Amino acid sequence: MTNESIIESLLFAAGDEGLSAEQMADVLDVDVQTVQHVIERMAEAFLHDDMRGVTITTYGEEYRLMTKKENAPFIQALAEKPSPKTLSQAALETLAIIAYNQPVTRIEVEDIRGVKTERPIATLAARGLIEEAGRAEGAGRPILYKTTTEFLDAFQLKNLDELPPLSEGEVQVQQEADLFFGRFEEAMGETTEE
Amino acid sequence: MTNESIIESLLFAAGDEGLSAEQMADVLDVDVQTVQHVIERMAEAFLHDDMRGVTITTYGEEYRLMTKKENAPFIQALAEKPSPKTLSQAALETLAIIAYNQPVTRIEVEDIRGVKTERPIATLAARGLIEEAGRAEGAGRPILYKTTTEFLDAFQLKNLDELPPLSEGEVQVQQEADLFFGRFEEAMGETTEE
Amino acid sequence: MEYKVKIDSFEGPLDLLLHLINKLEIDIYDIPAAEITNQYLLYVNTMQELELDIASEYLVMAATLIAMKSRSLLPDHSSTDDEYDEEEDTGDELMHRLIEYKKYKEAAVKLQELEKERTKLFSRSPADALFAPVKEGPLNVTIYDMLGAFQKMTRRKKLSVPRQATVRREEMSVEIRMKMLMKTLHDAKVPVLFEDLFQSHEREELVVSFLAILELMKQNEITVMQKGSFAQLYVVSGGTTNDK
Repeated sequence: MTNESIIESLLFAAGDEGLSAEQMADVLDVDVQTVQHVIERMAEAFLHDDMRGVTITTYGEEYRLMTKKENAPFIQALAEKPSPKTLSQAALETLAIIAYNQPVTRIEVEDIRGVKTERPIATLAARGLIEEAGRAEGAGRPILYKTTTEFLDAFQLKNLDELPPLSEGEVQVQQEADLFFGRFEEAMGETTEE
Repeated sequence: MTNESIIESLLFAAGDEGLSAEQMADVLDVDVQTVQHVIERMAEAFLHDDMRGVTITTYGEEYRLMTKKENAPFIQALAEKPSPKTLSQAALETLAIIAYNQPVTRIEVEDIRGVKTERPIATLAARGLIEEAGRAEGAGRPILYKTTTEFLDAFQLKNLDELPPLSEGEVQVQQEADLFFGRFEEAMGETTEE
Repeated sequence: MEYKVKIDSFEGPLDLLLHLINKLEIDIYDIPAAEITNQYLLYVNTMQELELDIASEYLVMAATLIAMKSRSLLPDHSSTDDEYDEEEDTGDELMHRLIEYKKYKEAAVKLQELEKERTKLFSRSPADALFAPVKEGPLNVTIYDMLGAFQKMTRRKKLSVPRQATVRREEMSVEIRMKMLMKTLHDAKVPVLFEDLFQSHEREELVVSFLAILELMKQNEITVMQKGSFAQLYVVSGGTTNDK
């Protein structure tokens, strides 16, 4: 793959947080100047290619992919169209994080999601699925969120203990036993077949 | 701006939520076929352009921008967390049986596997890969299971028709014969047993 | 150290039978009752000896096989038609179950490949501003939608940590365990009983020691000897062939 292709992949997957030239140089195994040079060329090319909808911007030390300014009205239009889904992916993710970690602050949710979460939280609160649960200790005393009884109703849960466990822990243990036996059998096979 | 540019912007903003051709057609004020046609051309071009790091993929009804497979090692090198745990053999077998026979009850799955299947079903449900699909007729009215849209996403399938075909040939012929004789015997059985 | 862990587990009696059919190169359409029953029982006995929890399904299948085998051993002096049919039916039914199960087992392998391929594709979070919520009307979502969204999120990558060698604990322990085993075997100078190489009966220790032994065998550092099926296993340092 070309450096351009890899850099585009990295910047795309990194999302809104962006990446520094150092981080990219590290994985590409080239020096920082090379990365900077390639990115400058890419940014220029993206900007002038009217088939492309994204450009590369610099924000502090970080490079980020961003949609082109000119296309903002279309994104705005999309944002204003009611989604066919009653809850967006972003809202559902946020709800899951709150449900499994409550009480939890917005910052903590954003830390897990890696993106701003103001709107999803507002949506969930507006639909009565989450509510404030006091304030956390520490700087700024941020608001804590928890799920509501309506949340339980909406998902047909008697209580929070009925949330399905997320880990596959038990399965893992089973596999170890299987692994042991599998290896044993293999070893037996090898010795007897010789 | 070109349709290509706007579509790239929209898909970029939508991230892994993805967008349907209808949603994009709505914003672009063109018909759905036009959008589909443009996207097909874009996907093809992205795939073959070795300067590009992303492609357009389809699952369910949704189009999404995704990084190219070949660049995965570079992204993983910068990732904070390892990839989520893959499914156990038991879970995969259970999922296969559900996927090809949906909607299906746990008992039916257990009949095919020859072992208890409660735990794999719980795991699959917790992963959002299967969901309840009402209840079967008959004694106890057991829960029916089917796969979800997340299942399509997790296995990169456009739709259920894209499931890899079950092994055919000899087995298929055999089954057809079995089916025939099975029905025949059943019919006979019904008359003699009564 | 690269050690690929191959999970070669049995997913129940049908899976075990398929494994045996494969290993013994038996035609699935013509299963010899006696041979398959003997082999099957051998495995189930081993599982019992290893004190692994044997699911009742394995024992039910054992009983079915034994019944099948004993019927097949009966002298065939034109038994009544009824008995003959019964024998055929058990064998046939088992064959059909195996064929049916095999189909899905193969499909599971294909799904696993797709799952693996999928882990190589990444997207990004949807922009915060997108998707206007529908404020009215019923909330048409289920808990599965929420779990699905959560899974989708876990597939995204948060990129930041510079590359660093992450050594997983168990890999480390296998390596250390290999060194320890070599020392034990070297010091002993005589073959050591296989079981004596396991210091504790902690599941993790058993697995790690076992992997270490297998790795040493693979590297031809040790030899495992056995006089016959299910006789005691002895381990000695040094490979089977000394090329060096």
